[in-house]
Amino acid sequence: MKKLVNNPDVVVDEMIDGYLKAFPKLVEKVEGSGRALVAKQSLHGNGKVGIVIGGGSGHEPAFMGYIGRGMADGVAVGNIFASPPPQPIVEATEAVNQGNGVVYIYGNYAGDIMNFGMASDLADMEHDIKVESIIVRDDVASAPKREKEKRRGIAGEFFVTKVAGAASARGDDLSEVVRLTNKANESVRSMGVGLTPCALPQTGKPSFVLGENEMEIGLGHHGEPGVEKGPLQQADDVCDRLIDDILNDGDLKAGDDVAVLVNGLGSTTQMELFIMFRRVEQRLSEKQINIHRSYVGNYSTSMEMGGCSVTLMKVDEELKALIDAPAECPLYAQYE
Amino acid sequence: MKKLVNNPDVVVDEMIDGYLKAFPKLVEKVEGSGRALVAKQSLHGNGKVGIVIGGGSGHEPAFMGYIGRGMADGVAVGNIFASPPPQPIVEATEAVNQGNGVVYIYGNYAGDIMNFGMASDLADMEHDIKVESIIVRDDVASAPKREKEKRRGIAGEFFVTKVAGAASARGDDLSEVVRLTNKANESVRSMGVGLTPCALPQTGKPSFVLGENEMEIGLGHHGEPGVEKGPLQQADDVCDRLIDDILNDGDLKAGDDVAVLVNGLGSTTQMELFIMFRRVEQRLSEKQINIHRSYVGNYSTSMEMGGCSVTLMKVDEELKALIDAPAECPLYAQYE
Amino acid sequence: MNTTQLKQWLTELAAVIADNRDELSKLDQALGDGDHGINMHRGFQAVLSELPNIKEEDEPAALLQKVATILISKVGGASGPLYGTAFLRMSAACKGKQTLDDETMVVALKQAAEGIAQRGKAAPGEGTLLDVWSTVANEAKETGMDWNQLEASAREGMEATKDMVVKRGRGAILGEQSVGHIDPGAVSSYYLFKTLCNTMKAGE
Amino acid sequence: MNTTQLKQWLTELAAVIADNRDELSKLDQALGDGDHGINMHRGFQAVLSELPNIKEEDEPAALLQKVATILISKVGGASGPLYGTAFLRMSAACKGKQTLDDETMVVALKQAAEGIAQRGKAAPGEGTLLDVWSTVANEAKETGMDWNQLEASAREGMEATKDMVVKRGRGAILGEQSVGHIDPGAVSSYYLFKTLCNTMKAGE
Ligand SMILES: Nc1ncnc2c1ncn2[C@@H]1O[C@H](COP(=O)(O)OP(=O)(O)O)[C@@H](O)[C@H]1O
Ligand SMILES: Nc1ncnc2c1ncn2[C@@H]1O[C@H](COP(=O)(O)OP(=O)(O)O)[C@@H](O)[C@H]1O
Ligand SMILES: [Mg+2]
Ligand SMILES: [Mg+2]
Ligand SMILES: [Mg+2]
Ligand SMILES: [Mg+2]
Repeated sequence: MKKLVNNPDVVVDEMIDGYLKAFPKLVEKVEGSGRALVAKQSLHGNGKVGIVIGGGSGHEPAFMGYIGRGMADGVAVGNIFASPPPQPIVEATEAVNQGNGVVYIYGNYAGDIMNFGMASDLADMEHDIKVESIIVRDDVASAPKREKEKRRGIAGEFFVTKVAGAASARGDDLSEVVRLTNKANESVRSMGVGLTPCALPQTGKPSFVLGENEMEIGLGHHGEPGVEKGPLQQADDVCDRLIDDILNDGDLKAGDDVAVLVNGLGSTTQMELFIMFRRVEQRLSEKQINIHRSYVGNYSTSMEMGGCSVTLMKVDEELKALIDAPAECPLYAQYE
Repeated sequence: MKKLVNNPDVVVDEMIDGYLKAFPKLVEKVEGSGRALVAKQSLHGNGKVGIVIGGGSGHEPAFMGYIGRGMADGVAVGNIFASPPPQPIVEATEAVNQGNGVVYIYGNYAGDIMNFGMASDLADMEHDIKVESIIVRDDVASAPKREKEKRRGIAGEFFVTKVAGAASARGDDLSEVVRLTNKANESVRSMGVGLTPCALPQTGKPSFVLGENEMEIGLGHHGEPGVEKGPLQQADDVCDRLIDDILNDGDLKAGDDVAVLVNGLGSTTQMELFIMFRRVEQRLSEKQINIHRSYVGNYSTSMEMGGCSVTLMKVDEELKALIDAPAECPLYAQYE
Repeated sequence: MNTTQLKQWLTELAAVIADNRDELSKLDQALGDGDHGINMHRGFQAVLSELPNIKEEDEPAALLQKVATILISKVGGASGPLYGTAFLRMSAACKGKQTLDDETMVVALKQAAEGIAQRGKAAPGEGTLLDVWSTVANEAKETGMDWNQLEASAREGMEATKDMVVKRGRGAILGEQSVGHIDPGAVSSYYLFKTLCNTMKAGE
Repeated sequence: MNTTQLKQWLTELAAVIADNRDELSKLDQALGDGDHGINMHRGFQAVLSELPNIKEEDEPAALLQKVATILISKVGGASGPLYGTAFLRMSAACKGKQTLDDETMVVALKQAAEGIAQRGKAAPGEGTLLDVWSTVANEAKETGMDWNQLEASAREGMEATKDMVVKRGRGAILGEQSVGHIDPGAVSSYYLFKTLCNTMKAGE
């Protein structure tokens, strides 16, 4: 493990420091907080529903890169692969609250559930802020359909955040933002493959071990064990495995529209991601499923892990409008 | 080397195929061509000066990701680390030509110079298109100042392209686009460090060899040897080395404004890039050099190489306006 | 048990966690994301640096509450809220007492285990740190505060997780494949009780 | 030399490049970006698959021009335009002849070397493939088309690059450190002449 760091114990703080200095016009730290960041445009008091995201770090550009116009308003940044504690979550909540409620979006991990849960209790009890929580569970590899509530949240959280951010940006009220975000969350499915591990700066140990020519299907975004190890196959075959599992799990049919995200885990090149996307498009067009909009790149990484995930979100007219809405964040921007 | 590919001989074609299918509203292939791509908005016949970029592939999102509104109009995509031949360059030139001239921007490599040179002769002789070429030479590690004409082009090409694209988008004529692009090119300096190699899909061989704990200063963007190997240092020390060499080479002084790019080579995490940026900002603010705008991320990679580069471009009022102009490309977008 | 002993215990616990943090992270790699040692170490080092500010005459409940706050705010992840909740519940059970008698400690342990179960929506037998806490709490309730016995039951609770199918936390995804791995949180909890027993035995 | 011999030569050259592509790439790793074997292989395989379309009665110049076009459009990088230019110049020198006599070949080689020098803005002694082409062209001019002699001079030109400071292409950045490495383009050019000599000697 070779990393460009100073002291492994403070990598997250130094990262945040650099991030804030790189984008002083777009983001700032909540005063007095170390780990709660907000988008400057979210502090205008226009009465919008607040969107707070967060989780462990190590997934950059997620989550801190996704605060800004049309996306989330605030983010709580945890240590690497560790949910943030309640305090920065509450701080972000207070900062973005404009009196019309706040929505939390986070992945389905015990740590996040407990910490965001405690934070929402505190926000309610101590600050009288109404909080609704949406827990992302897009990873179809992580549990069978009948145990959907167990599934982990992975790259699909990008789409869920996009929908929530766009709905709140156009002025939808809390119940409408929640309805749409839940709909996005119900409609999104992902499946990933891991090729090479990442290493925590503090231990320097690889997060998992695979043979020279092995891949692992369904590997978690923090190196948690997946569902199946096997010899590395050609991109199209790997892609077929991912796509098949996603299609078998959902109810996509000819004529449906989807948003697609082919997400790199860190060290997998954009060239490989496009080769994977190419196959996704072939498979979907065979099934006459129409791609409404595509995202290909590192949207939610696991530090320098090698591998990728494929995410499909079924979109109807109202979700299409939200996916297409403009967004301007430090680490991601799109035009309509 | 583990890669998600099918046949190593056709990775570039499959990548292009995936890219075009991912962004059908933004980009298309020049009809009848395999390797010339254009931005759809560039085909509107508004009389703008055409901007054509290109080079070997393996640097994604450069160069193909940078065609679109406010950036380049066309791109010729070479094989991995190999300049494209003249034909796709000419095809892109013809496609984006609107009668007011075309500017080529490419890095200072023998292959690119010869191929773009032949292309510009052909464009002139066979198609009567006036072409001006701007050769990027930002890598201060690659030759001393007195041999500046030998320097390689690396990540700084992003800034040069941004300036050219913004100038041509607002309707500047050929001589003005060339003047501004040259000014950007004269004002931009970069310096990089390599930590881990990449491998060509066809050979599977690492592009260079470094010890477990070694780094290489000034390593080329294709794994070409650098200027100095040594033990891996802390991020701040590495950054100081890069910044010092850049500052010693240029004429930046207190009160100047710069655009900054901390560019990842492929597998270096955004966390590390922000830790590097943090130090860049510290060093510049010590010297009272003001950061006008910052870019931190994978803007020009060397496949999965580990390491990063730092680029500074001195900006006056006219360059600031061009750097700040909006841009909308498939793999990069910014708001004003 | 008084505040001095509590401080002794926490000091020793921080040291044992520090010494074993790589082992804890390694265990977490098999079932989770490989950071349990890092998380616990971060938390208990923060506790350690707070200890000099605690006076002999401060109530044990005050110290326990402080520990809870520190763990919750410094550890994050799953273990932060769980350990934090355990200390919070112990603090509540000890409120108003300068010295903790056996009865108080039995109640404190019981409520800590219940707190963990609630916070984690977990039950004993699901292969988590709760298996240590609930085994110890039950043992205390049944046979009283016999420190040798309690250490043995902590170890037993820890070792039992090896044969369990993990149902909570990151390891839950593994199903049957989680059998054969000791739960990292159970090991850190065992250290917690082992150092507690050491401290108390030394004071006897 | 006629079109049939040209085809024989190019067939053998494509095979030798295919067999040695890893070696060529490896040499390029020391001085450049490690792809010279890949580039040459891509180009000469494309040439190979064109050969069946070339008829015996086609002029050598037509085939040489076709090869030039294929190399320029398939190879890219630095070697594509350089090899392409060499074949283009040879084609020009051979125009109108059904069989190439020694005199024509001497001129063709001279013009090929000049073409490379112009295209690459290079001179002999700068540690590139030009060192092979210019050595061979000079030898041909001085002692005529003696194939054994020409192969020897090609080898000499190639080996001489080992002691040169590279002044052109990616290796130029290395300065003095480039000494000790044979230039990959010089090696592929040596193969070109070696196979040419083989073909011609076989026909004698
Ligand atoms: N829902 C839960 N209930 C009880 N214990 C849990 C639960 N989730 C996780 N744990 C405990 O937490 C430990 C993992 O802690 P840690 O690695 O620090 O956090 P994280 O899982 O967030 O990385 C597990 O070994 C297990 O003992
Ligand atoms: N300017 C030049 N003049 C002559 N020969 C050159 C020049 N630049 C490069 N070469 C030759 O090209 C070879 C490299 O070819 P190749 O690796 O295929 O292209 P690239 O350098 O673009 O990767 C070098 O070994 C050298 O012989
Ligand atoms: Mg964790
Ligand atoms: Mg090359
Ligand atoms: Mg863990
Ligand atoms: Mg090369």
